[in-house]
Amino acid sequence: MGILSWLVIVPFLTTVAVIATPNPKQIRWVALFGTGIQLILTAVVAMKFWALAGAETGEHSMATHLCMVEQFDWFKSLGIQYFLGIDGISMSMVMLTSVIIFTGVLASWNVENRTREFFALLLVLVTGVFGVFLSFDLFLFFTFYEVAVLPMYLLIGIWGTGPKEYSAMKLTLMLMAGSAFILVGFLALYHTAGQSTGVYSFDLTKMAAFQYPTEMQAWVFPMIFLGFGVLGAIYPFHTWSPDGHASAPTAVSMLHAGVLMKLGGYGALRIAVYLLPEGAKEWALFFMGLTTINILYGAFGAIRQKDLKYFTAYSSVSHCGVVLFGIATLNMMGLKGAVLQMFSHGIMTGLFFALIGMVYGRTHTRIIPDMGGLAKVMPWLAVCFYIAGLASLGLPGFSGFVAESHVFMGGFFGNAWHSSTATRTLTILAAMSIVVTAVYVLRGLGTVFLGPIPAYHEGSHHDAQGTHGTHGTHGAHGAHGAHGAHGAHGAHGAHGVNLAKLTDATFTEKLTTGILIACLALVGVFPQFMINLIESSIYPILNRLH
Amino acid sequence: MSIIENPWIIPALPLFSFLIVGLFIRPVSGKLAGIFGTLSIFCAMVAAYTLAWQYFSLDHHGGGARSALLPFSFEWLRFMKGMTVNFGVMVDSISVMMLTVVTTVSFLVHLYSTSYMHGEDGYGRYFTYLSLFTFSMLGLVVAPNIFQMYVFWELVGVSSFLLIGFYYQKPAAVSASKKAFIVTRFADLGFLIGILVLAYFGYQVQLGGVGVNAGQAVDFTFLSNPEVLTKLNEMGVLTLALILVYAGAAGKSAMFPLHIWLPDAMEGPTPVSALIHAATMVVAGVYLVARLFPAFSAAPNALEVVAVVGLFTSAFAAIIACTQDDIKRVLAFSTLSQLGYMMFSLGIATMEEPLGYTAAMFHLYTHAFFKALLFLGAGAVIHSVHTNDVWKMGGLKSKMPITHFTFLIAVLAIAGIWPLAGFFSKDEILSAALESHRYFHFYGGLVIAGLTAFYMARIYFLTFWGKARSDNASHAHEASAVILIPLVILSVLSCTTGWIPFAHFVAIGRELPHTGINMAVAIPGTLVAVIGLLASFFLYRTGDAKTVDGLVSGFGGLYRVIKKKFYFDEIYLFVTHKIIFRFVATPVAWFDRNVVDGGVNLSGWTTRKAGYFLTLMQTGQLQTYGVWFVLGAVVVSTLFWMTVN
Amino acid sequence: MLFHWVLLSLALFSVGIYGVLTRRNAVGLLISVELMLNAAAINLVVFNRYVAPAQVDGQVMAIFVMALAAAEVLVGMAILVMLFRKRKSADVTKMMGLRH
Amino acid sequence: MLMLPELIIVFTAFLVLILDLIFLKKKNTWLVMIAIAGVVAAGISAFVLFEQTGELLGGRFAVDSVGLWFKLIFLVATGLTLMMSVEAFDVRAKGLLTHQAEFLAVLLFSLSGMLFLVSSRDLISLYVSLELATIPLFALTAWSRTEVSGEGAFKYLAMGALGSAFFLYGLGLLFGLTGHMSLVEIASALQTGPALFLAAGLITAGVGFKLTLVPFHMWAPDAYQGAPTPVTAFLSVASKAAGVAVAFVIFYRLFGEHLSSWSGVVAVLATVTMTVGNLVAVLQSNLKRFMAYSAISQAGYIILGFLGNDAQNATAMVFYMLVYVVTNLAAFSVIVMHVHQTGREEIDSMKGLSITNPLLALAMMVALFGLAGIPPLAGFVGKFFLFSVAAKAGYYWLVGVAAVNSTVSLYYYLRIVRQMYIEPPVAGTAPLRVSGLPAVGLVIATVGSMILGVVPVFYERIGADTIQWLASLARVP
Amino acid sequence: MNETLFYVLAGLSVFGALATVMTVHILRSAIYLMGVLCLSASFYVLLGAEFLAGIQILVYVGGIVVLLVFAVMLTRSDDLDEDRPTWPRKIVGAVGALSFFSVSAWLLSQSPFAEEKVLETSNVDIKSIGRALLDTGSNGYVLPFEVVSLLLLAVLIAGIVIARKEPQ
Repeated sequence: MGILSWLVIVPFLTTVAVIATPNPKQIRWVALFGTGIQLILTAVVAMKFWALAGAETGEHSMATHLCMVEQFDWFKSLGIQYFLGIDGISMSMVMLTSVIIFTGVLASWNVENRTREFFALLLVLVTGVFGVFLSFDLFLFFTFYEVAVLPMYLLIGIWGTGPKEYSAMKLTLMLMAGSAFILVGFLALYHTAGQSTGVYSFDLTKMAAFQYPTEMQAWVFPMIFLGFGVLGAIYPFHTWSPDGHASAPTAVSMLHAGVLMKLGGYGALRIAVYLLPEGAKEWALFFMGLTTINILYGAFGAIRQKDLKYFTAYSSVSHCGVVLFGIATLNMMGLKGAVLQMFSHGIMTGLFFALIGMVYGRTHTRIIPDMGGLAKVMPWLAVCFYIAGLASLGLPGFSGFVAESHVFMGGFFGNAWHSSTATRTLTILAAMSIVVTAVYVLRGLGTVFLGPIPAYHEGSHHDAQGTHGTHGTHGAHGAHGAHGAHGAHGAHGAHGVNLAKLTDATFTEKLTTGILIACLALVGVFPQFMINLIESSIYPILNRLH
Repeated sequence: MSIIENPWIIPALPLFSFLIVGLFIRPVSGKLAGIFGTLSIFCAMVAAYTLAWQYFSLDHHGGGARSALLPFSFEWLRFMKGMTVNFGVMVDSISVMMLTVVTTVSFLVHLYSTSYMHGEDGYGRYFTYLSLFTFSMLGLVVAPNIFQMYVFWELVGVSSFLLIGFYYQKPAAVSASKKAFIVTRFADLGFLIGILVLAYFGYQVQLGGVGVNAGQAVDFTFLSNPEVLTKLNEMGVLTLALILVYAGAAGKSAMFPLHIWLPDAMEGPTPVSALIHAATMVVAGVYLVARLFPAFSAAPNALEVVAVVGLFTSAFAAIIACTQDDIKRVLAFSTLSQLGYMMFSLGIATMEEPLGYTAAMFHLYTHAFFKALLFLGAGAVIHSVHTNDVWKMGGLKSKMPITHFTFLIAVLAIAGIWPLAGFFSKDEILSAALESHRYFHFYGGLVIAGLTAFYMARIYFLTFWGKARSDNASHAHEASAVILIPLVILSVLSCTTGWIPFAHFVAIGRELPHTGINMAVAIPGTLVAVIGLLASFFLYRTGDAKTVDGLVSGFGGLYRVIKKKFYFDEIYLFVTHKIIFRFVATPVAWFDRNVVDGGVNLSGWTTRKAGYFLTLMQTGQLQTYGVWFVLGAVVVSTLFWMTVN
Repeated sequence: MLFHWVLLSLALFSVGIYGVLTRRNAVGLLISVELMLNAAAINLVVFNRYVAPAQVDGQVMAIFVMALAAAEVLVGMAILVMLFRKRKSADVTKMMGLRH
Repeated sequence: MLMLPELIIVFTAFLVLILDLIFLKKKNTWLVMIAIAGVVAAGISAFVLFEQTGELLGGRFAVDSVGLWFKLIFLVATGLTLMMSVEAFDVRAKGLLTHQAEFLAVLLFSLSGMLFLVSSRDLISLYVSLELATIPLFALTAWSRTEVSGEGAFKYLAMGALGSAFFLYGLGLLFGLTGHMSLVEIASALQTGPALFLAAGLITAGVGFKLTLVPFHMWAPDAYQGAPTPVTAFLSVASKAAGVAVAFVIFYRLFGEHLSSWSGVVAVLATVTMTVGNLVAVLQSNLKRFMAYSAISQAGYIILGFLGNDAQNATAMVFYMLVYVVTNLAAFSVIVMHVHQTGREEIDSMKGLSITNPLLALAMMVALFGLAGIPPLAGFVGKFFLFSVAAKAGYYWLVGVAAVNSTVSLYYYLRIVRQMYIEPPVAGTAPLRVSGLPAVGLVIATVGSMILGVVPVFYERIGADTIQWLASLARVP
Repeated sequence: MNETLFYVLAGLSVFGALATVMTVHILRSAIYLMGVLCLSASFYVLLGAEFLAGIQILVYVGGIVVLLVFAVMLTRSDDLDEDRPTWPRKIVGAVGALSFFSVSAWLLSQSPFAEEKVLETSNVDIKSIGRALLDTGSNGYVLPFEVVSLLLLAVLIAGIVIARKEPQ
């Protein structure tokens, strides 16, 4: 059993351990222990990978190949294998996932309701995510992909807030519909290569050695890209994201926006672009346009949101648009930027959702206008929130800037197959998002944390008691999103919680946010490490494009 | 350790201070934070002066620019092969000049703040921010490439944002900080696109084999290379790129029409206004244009934009400054006006007539000191009378004598009275205009100089002369020694810096003939300044509002328009809230929830409806089932037959 | 001639179909089913006679069909009797307890 | 020896009847035990037969590898159904069934019909065995002797008779076209022509009735809903598997070379079947009726195997059948417990099951996800192979339709999951009792539905057997 | 001779069948069915299957129809005296039956059946049928024979269980 298998097995074993733990109080410790091990394991793999492939970068680096491959037959007659491997792109994603799940467990420290199921599902989800990032057999990939997506339904449905069933169902169905397209694409890849060469195999590396007919690529590429795009929140298939995130509990939002949405970008890059370069060339401009809409649309959409989670969800739509935009540029900088942005957005949005959870746990509201001046009472959270916000608007020093500058550079440099006027125009349009992002981030955070704390009316206390127990009503407001149905709340005081008396972060919360911020800053300040990691693994993709 | 070989130490000190203070000291003790921050910036200042000494002692073969050194550089970001961003410290005359200015003002402001901010909530936080700002500003100044410039550009922007919004519980401060950040961010978009353009075409130029040895496509050395510039011009992109970059500069230096954030930025603590919004950060735009001056000079149209916008802003701001009552706002508009001055000075310079360049840098240098002095002085006053409104002051001359004296020096300096610093630098700008035969700019500059003298004197008289016009003003008292020391130091600097033979240190292009004071300029310059001062003296000496009422009503509507700053804030508010928010953001949000999401829900609805329709076919009638069965069999048989035939 | 025989069985079969599709009485429905099965049996015997006259396969199958028809009717009757006890009606168009 | 499984089953049926006569009063689970023992014994004997295939009765009864897989499927289905049926005869059950011995015997007779069916090598045996497999089910459907039960049974019977008549007519035409009753001889003598297509159409109708293909499916919801729940379970798996077996034998043996040219029709049937089943299932509120529509849509997936006559097609189909049987029965095990203990059949009566019976809810969820085709459960793997077969035939649009349909199906399976997991239980709901045999059945089914997809040996073995089977077909002149 | 007889009998039986499915009275319907079955027996005779004809009379007429009459008696209720389907149902039924008939007839008419091999004298007799039914060799159908017996047993058991009166 190779070390990569352990990366998949450890979360699964943790799931089993969580289920077997007799005392519900200990479950979170078990989960933390398991994810801690996973974190260490990731570090070991990273070092091993670095030792194997980090020595030199560029086209001839070892990292252009898969490392630490584990490969054996599964369904032999169909060419289905258990095939794990890792390259720079996978490595960065694995690192992201380990960090997010570890902090996710920390952020779920206070889950009291059905703890066992919660952590078990969370860990099943993560098992799937690790599996996806490490699989190089499409069948295995797809298996893990759906394992990663489905637990979301219950996680949102049981522990969510607001119209949780609706959101959970919408999210699940949209993602599954996306994976339906992916499935068709995979089978087309498998059979086209098989019928032509006589060797049927789901092995990604074998498929990559095959030149698919151009007309076949032309219809398969958009299917796979869009299929993954749904998970990457591509316009107009992004609407699961706001509702889903708004309804989900903290750790789930973190994992979902932080890691799961990355599966979309990862798949689009690793499979759609890698295997179908001609299709990519044919469709890239179209998808660049679509993702430009994503970027701006998400940003403008976020301006008008009243619920912090909707706010972040729309911002995620915008940022994930950057990922797909980067992929659609089809050049080194764009692709690298896309991977960087996946990492960066993963950490950043994880931080965002963790913080929202922390604030919500105190104020019992997520409605932005209901809050104000919280920096006074929870300075730590405010600072973290602002760091997340600044990272989100692409402030240098945080990873988002590195990623976005790559993507915009990539977009502006364009590629050999598309009109440079078009790509440049789209890039400039997309770059406009940095202003809009600044607008919504500062407006949103400003309202919540700065200014005076709204007056606390004793009167509103009583009428809020009723809704206090079931937090359902807050989310219901979220569902209305932009309509501004918050008249009732608009005035003052968040549901009878005296904002002036709230407390700052606890130790676990500080730890959670601290880890995430450290990641953001490390990559932002020393991007070269990540870049070396990723760059070599982009070459195989680029080589197939040329 | 030779500083010139390790100049990174200068920005590293405040960074160190930022991290240490921010992470460890601030939570423990605010006071210690102040002391630590001040000390570290003091060290940085010492290092900066050492560097200046060492740099300017290097051999200089006379004429034009001194050679730039790059003693420290490392690869920070590799976009791709042949497209790398290095971080480093570039040592040349203007960066050294800026280093000294920034560290000096920053140190003095730190010192000043230890007393000024005493007892404020978030004392430690304040010094954390200050350190961050200083670090960012120093990083900006030493940037050897446009990308590093952009990185630190954003960082100073965010420090500025943090400091303006320091009093975060004050809604006005919050919205001012937001406004400052967003407006400059908007300008930075242009900057960013400009960088993209330069990077892309620079890369193409390098692929074409030109300027391969001049560094990376984003390096300033590359962008100063004449061959490269010619090539870029041939591609027809240089002007466009530079105008885009200038947009960024204009945002940071608050050029019209992006000036609106600066007056509002005065909501921050006054020392911050002195440091960021007067002496250092706002001149970053000027600095950027100066940095790229070789490129600009290759694109005369872009330079012309700089010149025109600069002059217009200068005049525009000066006119508004005459009507404002908030002392800090007047200073802010005055800053605007002076920045415009520097900009147009750069704009009228060329490689052949480079006096404007030197003059702009000179004015930047001197302005930093006397404007910081003005702000700090104003701060001392405000600290004492707890108001910004000049009409609520008055009679402070006797109560705050040292403050009064230093403030007077600063007013005279900015008005351009010999032998104070402002006189020399302003004189140089005007003579540059004259020598370049830019008479419009010359006369414009003269008028602005007069206006400057007028409004500066106006606030001076209203603040210090006449009788106290409020309770606080009558109980005002002199500030503490820690506050006064920086004032005194700055007033000394305001007096002396004019005498520096600036062209010896900072120059570009053709060697300048050593010129003394150009009497053709000095005389009219001094004349308008005196006229301005006198006019002010007659109008505001008593601080009696009635004296000016007549004048004000004489101007009537025009006065109101000016006082309202030409309604620019309102226009912006209209555009952002009423147009962008209402007609873009709201519809987008609506569209998303109703059309796009509606589409998703529609598909669900359709599914259910189709299901419902199909359910109806399951009538429960056995014989209906039978009919389906029989027809099904018939159809399937037919289909079998049809597919084969 | 063979085709005519086939047409005959087909006609009887189709009439049976008509009966199944229209009779309201459940017993009538079973009767129609018997018609259909009988038609199919005729078909078998016809083919036996015309296609494979040397064998008895078709006839044997016809015999089995009779036995199966009997079994079907038996079960049908049992169910009907049980059902009739519950609802006092053997009208298939009134069997509407299960639908949609 | 070759007929051992069948003989054991028939013997067991008689044994149960006789024992019932002897120990008239003491009916208890041991009667079921005997039946199960018989099924297990038959299973073992069938398993042993894998090594020795051959013919009996002059080729009228043949044992081959693929047939044995079908037999195993029937045996597994029956065994699991028997285990869960205990619940319905428990005196505490709501909707108590009586006459356990007769029930078991009739069920076993039906099973023996299915087993004979697979080994039949002539039209007569095939038809008679099919009827033996089907007619007892009409009776079993009416076993609870309630009004709905009777109504369901009668509709089932009427449609069954119609289907049987059509099937018979189709077989008659085959006989007429060739003059032979033996499948092998028919296969070699059969020539294409319009009558052949008519025969194929009529046979499709007859088989479609068993398989619940649209539009021959309409009896299914009513019969499923009316039948006693264990019988519903049996109908949804064993009866369907019998349909697959018949279709498999006829289409692969007789129409093998036509299958690829008829793939268009199969594609249409599959599309219509899965779509109708899924869309209607969305709106159901009765658990059993819901499972009926779910089963209908599953049939749509299963017949994707008829898009061609490759070994892969057959393998995918047989494998999916196996997977479907265990998965569906896992779901039904829980449903049977629920229905017979609470007496309620509505979907929302499962509210809060995850609180009251976490393990049952988990098993149910696994089963439902398996049916929806969620990896890594066997249901996914099976479906994936079927989709792959469709893709291989070039029907990418069909794969798309099928995959989207899976998404729709996920929607309604999640509705149940939602009731179990998200909705809180009604206050005072007592947990379900989990007694021995049903629990064993549930565990077997659930574990089966998980490992079948992960452990490749089943698929590979079926694959090897199918290849061998198809090769043996080709060898016959 | 035979052909004429065939057409007469065929016409009669189709007519009888129509009467069976269309008559209003269910008992009459059973009687008509008996007629049709008897006519079928005559067809068997025409086809040289006398034994089968005998079985037909015995099993079908003697057994099944009687069973059906029983069923009619047992399920006699007032509302069933008149069995009048609604017009839409009749039309739909007719469409179904006719479309089946026409499509099938057309397809069959297009199809050349295996060559007709009518033997003058049928060598099929009772013995050979009996042998076929019980032969265990390749020409025998002992297996379906046994299967049918199982089926009848199962049906009997089940019928008794279902149809018997419930203990009150």
